Amino acid sequence: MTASTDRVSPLENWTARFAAASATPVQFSIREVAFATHINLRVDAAAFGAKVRAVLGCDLPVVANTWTTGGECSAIWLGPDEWLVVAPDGRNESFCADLRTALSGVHHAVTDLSANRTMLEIAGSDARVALAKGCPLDLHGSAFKPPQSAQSLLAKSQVLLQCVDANPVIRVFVRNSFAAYVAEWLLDAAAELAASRNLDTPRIANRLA
Amino acid sequence: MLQIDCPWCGMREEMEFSYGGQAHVAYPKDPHAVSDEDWAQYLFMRDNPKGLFLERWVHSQGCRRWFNVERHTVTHEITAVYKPGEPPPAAKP
Amino acid sequence: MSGTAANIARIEGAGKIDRTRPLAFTFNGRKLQGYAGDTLASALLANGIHLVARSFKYHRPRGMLTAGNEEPNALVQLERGPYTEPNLRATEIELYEGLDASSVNCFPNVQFDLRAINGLASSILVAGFYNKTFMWPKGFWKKVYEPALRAAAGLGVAPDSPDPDTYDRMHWHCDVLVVGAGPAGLSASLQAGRRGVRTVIVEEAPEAGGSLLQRPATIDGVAGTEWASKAFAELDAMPNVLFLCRTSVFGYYDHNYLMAVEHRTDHLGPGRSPGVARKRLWHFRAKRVVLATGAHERPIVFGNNDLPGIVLANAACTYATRYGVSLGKCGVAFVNNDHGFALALETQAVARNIAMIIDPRPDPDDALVKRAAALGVRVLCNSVIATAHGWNRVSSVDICPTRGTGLARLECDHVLVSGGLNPAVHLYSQAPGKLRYDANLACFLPDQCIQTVEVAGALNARFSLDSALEDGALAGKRTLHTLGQAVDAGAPAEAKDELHILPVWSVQAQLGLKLPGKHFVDYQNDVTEADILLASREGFRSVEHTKRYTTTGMATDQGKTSNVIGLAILAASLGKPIPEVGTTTFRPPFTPVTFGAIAGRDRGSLSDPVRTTPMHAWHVDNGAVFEDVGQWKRPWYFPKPGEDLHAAVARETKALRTTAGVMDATTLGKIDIQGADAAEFLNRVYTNAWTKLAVGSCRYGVMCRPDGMVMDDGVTARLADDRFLMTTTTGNAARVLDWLEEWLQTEWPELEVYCTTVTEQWATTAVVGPNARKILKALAPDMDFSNAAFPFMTFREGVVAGLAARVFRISFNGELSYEINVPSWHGLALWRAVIEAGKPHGLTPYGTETMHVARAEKGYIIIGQETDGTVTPQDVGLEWAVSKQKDFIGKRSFSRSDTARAGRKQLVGLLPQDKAFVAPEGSHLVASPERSTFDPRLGSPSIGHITSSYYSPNLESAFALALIANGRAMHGKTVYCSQGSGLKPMTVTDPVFIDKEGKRRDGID
Amino acid sequence: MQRFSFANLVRNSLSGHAHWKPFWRDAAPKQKYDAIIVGGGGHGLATAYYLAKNHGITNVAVLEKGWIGGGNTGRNTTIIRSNYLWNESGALYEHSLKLWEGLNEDLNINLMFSQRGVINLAHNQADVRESIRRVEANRLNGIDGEWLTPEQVKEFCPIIDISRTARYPVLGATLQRRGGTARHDTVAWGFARAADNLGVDIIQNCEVTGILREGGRVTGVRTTRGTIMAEKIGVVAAGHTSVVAAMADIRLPLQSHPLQALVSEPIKPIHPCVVMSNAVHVYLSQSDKGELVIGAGIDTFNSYSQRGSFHVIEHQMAALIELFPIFSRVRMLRTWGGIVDVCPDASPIVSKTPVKGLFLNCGWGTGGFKATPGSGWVFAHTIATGEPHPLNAAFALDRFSSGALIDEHGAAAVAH
Repeated sequence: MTASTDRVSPLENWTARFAAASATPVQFSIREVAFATHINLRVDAAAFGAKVRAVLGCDLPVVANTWTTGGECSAIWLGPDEWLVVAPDGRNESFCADLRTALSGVHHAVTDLSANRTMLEIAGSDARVALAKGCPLDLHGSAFKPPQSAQSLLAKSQVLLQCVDANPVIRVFVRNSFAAYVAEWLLDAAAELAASRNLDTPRIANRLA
Repeated sequence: MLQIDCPWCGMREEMEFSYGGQAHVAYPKDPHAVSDEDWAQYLFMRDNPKGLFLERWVHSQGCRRWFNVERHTVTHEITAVYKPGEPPPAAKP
Repeated sequence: MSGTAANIARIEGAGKIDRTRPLAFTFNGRKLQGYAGDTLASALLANGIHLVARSFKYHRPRGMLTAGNEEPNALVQLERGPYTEPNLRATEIELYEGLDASSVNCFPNVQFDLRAINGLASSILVAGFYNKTFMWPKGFWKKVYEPALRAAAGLGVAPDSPDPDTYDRMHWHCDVLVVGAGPAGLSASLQAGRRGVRTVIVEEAPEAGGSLLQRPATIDGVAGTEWASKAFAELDAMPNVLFLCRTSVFGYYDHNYLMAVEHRTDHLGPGRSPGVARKRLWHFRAKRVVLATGAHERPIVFGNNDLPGIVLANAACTYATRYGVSLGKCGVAFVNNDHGFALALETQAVARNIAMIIDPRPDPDDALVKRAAALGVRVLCNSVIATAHGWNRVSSVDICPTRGTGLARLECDHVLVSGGLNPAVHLYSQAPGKLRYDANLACFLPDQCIQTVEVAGALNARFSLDSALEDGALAGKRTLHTLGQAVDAGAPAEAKDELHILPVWSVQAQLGLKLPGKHFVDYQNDVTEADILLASREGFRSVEHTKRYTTTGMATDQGKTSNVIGLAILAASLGKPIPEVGTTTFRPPFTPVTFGAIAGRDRGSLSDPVRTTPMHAWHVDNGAVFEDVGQWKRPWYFPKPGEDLHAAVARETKALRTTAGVMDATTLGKIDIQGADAAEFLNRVYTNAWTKLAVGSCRYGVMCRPDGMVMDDGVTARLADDRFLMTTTTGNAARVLDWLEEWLQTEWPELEVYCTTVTEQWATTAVVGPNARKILKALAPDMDFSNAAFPFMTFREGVVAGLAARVFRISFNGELSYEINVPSWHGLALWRAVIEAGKPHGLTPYGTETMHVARAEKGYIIIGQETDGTVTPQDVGLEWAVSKQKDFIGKRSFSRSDTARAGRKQLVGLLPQDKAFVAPEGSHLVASPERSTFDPRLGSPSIGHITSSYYSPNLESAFALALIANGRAMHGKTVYCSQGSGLKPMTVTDPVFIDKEGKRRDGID
Repeated sequence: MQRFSFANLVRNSLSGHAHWKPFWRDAAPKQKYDAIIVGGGGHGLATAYYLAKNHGITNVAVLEKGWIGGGNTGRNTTIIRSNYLWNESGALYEHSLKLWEGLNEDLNINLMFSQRGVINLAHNQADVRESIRRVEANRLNGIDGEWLTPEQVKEFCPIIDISRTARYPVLGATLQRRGGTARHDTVAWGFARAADNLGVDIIQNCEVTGILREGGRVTGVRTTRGTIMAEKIGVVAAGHTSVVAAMADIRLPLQSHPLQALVSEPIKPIHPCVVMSNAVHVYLSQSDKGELVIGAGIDTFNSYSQRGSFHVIEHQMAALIELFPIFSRVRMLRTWGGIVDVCPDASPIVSKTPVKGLFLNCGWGTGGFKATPGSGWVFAHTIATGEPHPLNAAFALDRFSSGALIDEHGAAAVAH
């Protein structure tokens, strides 16, 4: 007996709603980026960052709440000895194995979390305002821009935000079981902003840009 | 809502943190060597000052690190933030 | 009736309303007309309507006292049906087409209110009267008195259906937050905005300007209103500035966190802005705050000072200059300060209806007296208004000299009053800032604050325009300076403005006479001067006591016009200066905020996340009934058509023991624990030993809190020498991870251990029952499932249904059981494959209820059900899992006298003598029928309670688990379930009901 | 004591109420008392009253740092019930509830004690189990209690949303019909008036700054109004108890937290009872004035400031609107905060201390108001006799060493 090897992402059924909400992408767009490789890495970067770099082709950022990119990977700071390595789909097993080998004998933890979370990418002039409706971070363009990232709350869900473009393009990492809640929440926020376009949305979005 | 300066992540809103009560409550070196009364001191008895208080917080929605805070329990002013293992700020006059 | 003709009180050419845009509205069923730019209050007054409300206790006729947020009287019920909203102030409602309002708290109508009969009993209904009566006969309180009191309670009515509107929330960070866009606030904002710092300006009114909108002024050679609109335009164009109008800052919290509510669509009318959130709650985190909240004028207490037509001078001026409304043909003003005097003259300049200014001072400002003469207003110094007369509106006042005697009656149809100014210190006080009393100005002013806040304008006692503008600019500069901007902070504040006030709080007290009429301090709550004096007489001499005894300041206006007067009257009665009596503390909200706005978007499906597993869609499609476990939705049972819970669970349980069952176990917490010291770490957090566990094997573990009570349990597998996978209960997943991190980071930083949550990385499908091996074999032909190759409490990695999987042979039900873990994106596919593979083998999906039954048959505990934070591992029969050798968290607590005592409540099994009797979980047990009810001497007869209780088709009997005192010594004895009306005998047994030898878990090879 | 009655009210109205006497004398401290009560809240005043009434000890001073009833007595949601889980708690709170039922007559003042019924909602299976466990425990402790189905909940309180699709569906509730509310301030004033009438000195604006000891026993207190001697001192200072106890070098298992509550604007009566929901942290009643009285949660951190954080209120409101959708357009009028002293087991301490003559009554956490008369009753006994009353014997300080805690947190709502 074999199962379908097609993977199902947490927001598989949301594509149409995302497309509808992204009708005017200059204002707002939203999509799920599913199945990327996510590896949680715990290690002393000051001592062993070079070993990691040798595997990933990417430095581990040592500045809190930032991310770096290199080779196929991005590495997002999660804590003083913790990073999320994001790479293209399918690289999880090899990177995990290579990291473990490279770090053998060193206190470390490599954990494949590729199926633990999904990622929503939102963009457009309303994106920051939409997040500001439920996220207590300072999301102003001068305060949250590449290469910044932050772990925080979005409404009642823990999230990891990564600002990948100042324009902005912001990635929202969310655990599978919270994904539908966060998606619903973001669509609701964006719809309100769209409905308020003649009232105040552009003015407020402009003040957060 | 307090604003707390996580020693790793910087200024964040209180809603990202969880409270951990009094700081520097040491686990007895040998719990089985202390009396029931002293064990109760470790388990339950806590300072509860009206004024400066050394307390623990964890940045539970952020970097998940524990740290210590010196905070005034009337004004809520935070006068120091420091990492575990670091000494508390000298007693203020 | 034409609108214009109906606006009998409009002053030709005056006001800033838009006369080209008439608006129809309804008040108490009457169709009326106003104009764009009106408030409901100004439109009513324009139509000659002064009587708009009734007071709370005596139902006295009331009209507008003010023109702003401090209004105590003019409360209305706005709109009808789901859009209705109680207790709104007519002075704050912007008029819109079709507005429909009515008076609250009157019957049958506001002109003739039957409850005004309360006024006749007013000599009895004094402050605190209800504490002194309604006690006899005793039974009457519940049946007669309280229902009668409640029948009279309340003002407006709540809607009777859910709110059709939506609400929004916004978090906003800024360098400078300026509250109030009057002259001082604008002036401060221009400083900040032009410097490029991130600035927010919040203004309650629909437009900027504050007092400039209602008082004639010239700034920089242009009219005040023009200056304000230019300032607004300049600020609003700056990308670093957010200018919010129709927004009230209502709370000033720690670390410069301020809350504001923006009224976004109220002025458009209900239902006219689909999709737009009606209100938005702003959460501001500001580096610096400038408060320029202005000042409220306050009344003077004299006889019948609550009659409609008696208004504050500032309000009269506002109605005339801003709305072009005249309050009558013949007005008198009663003022005790230059500010009020000037307002009366400004009103006269527009409305031409002020006959006389009555002033208790001997020497009002010369220039003002001359202006009065020029405007044709008589000035009567050394005089006061003693009493007003009238029915539903003031018709005359008695005037008397401040010294000597003699009353003169003066006909009039409205009265302007100014008793001085109360700077709006509310937000400052909330910060919390200390206040000080300024005897010269007769008001409380900001003094010291622990937060970084500046005050400016009238709040800072800069009452005149020039001085407010200067003060605002200085506050702006000081703020910029503290932000590190290269700005000269300016000279320290100079002397404050003068009001030349002669404090007159109460005319009666001032004259030392008893005057006729009622003398109101708090209008809405009908608190009179006599009430405050009574409170003082009865010993309520702290200001807080007086407030609580009389209810002064506790109405919906929150005492904006009454607090200081009440305080002054109390102080006078005690013969103390005002500062010695103190002031009450102001608390949020500054202005009432709807619950809906506070709840914001946390409504319906967004009120709390609903967490689901990758297999959820299948469960829904297959008719699962769900239960809430924390935020998770878990299948509770899978009923077939016609089945209830009982029938479905009987079927599912039977299948699990005779063929096979399948359950979604994804929600269990999973923590990946890595590092050289991982085994040592587990030794410390679990009660049993972990060092010798072989790689590839699993072990059940219990963890305790330091006080020795069970906290969580689960199976942990050793993935490698230095790597474990811990499982936790669903509800405790986050808590256990936090717990591990806490000990690692704060107590044992020397341990080389890292913990990572992998709960949602894996989807878990449990295949359970005698046929489980057959199903697994079908799914994973390459794996060896024999007992020898894959024994109980081990795990194997392999390919299951073509998917890479990790299979655990563990059991929470006593049957042969495999838990298949695959990456969650394969969870649904695997689940479907398992269902397919199980079809020939009677595989039955089951939910949490069947899981509960099956584990209870085996005496396995559930954390939170058999345990409640007061239970040790020994209490629930887990001493086998408690190490005698090593130390672990909680071990020390076991030797305390109560924890070590014999006879604690212990886990037992129970079999009812009536096999059909399923005792409700939570039922209590008693030892004998003779001692089954409460005895005052002996106390409760309970010896324990039932923690779990089910019907078991396998036992063909109901059964239960219970915690009872000294339970392990009671096996074989009969106890009685005390349930509802009867006592049901039950036999105490071992808690393991099925397969005590544990043979079933190996299945048939 | 001037009697309060309708007849007397009418009689006094004829003289414009000119002849009412103060509820209590504004006493100046004497040099020495038989007993000193530190803390002029409801519990302290009740203690003084029962010391005088039950034990004949009338040479008593109540020392209050501010104004009486100004702490948690005047800052709670006025809920009264006795449906606690454990026998020890049930007995103590039920004793208190019985006292409430006769307190108007006893104190000759109308406390507006309104037995409108208290329902505690159950939102999931674990809640249901715990609710039944509690109701049955209550019944066997002689305390009234009922289990209501969702439909019965709706009948008892028609404005609750009981639809199964609600985020927090109502699966049933416990009901204690004898529970209800009372007018909080009047409770302090009523006890003060009655205690004063028996000779107790109520001394306001008198802050205790030190506890005098000699040879392991108390001899008096230092205050902002001078030194006052007494060989028995009862500390009933709620959130400030740790601070006072520290003056006698006693460390307590207490943490002080801000607890908030709020009222709405008055609306016409619509809500007939008291509704509590532990799972979503909401409790709601409607006062005789028409205000909805709503309890919010505590801030997690230690604080002595009588103000809380707004996100706590936001959380409450969201839950409240889910349960009572029709209140969305009603407006929050006033919020306030108290300082609650929370014990690790959520039960109070009414106890002797290692210092002879020094007694403690604290740790009532978020639930002290309902206990006011019962707490005063047993504490007066403890002070008068030097030994606990049977009802408070289990609430001694030594339970933290023995492990015999009385855990009233309710079972942790977790499951597999």
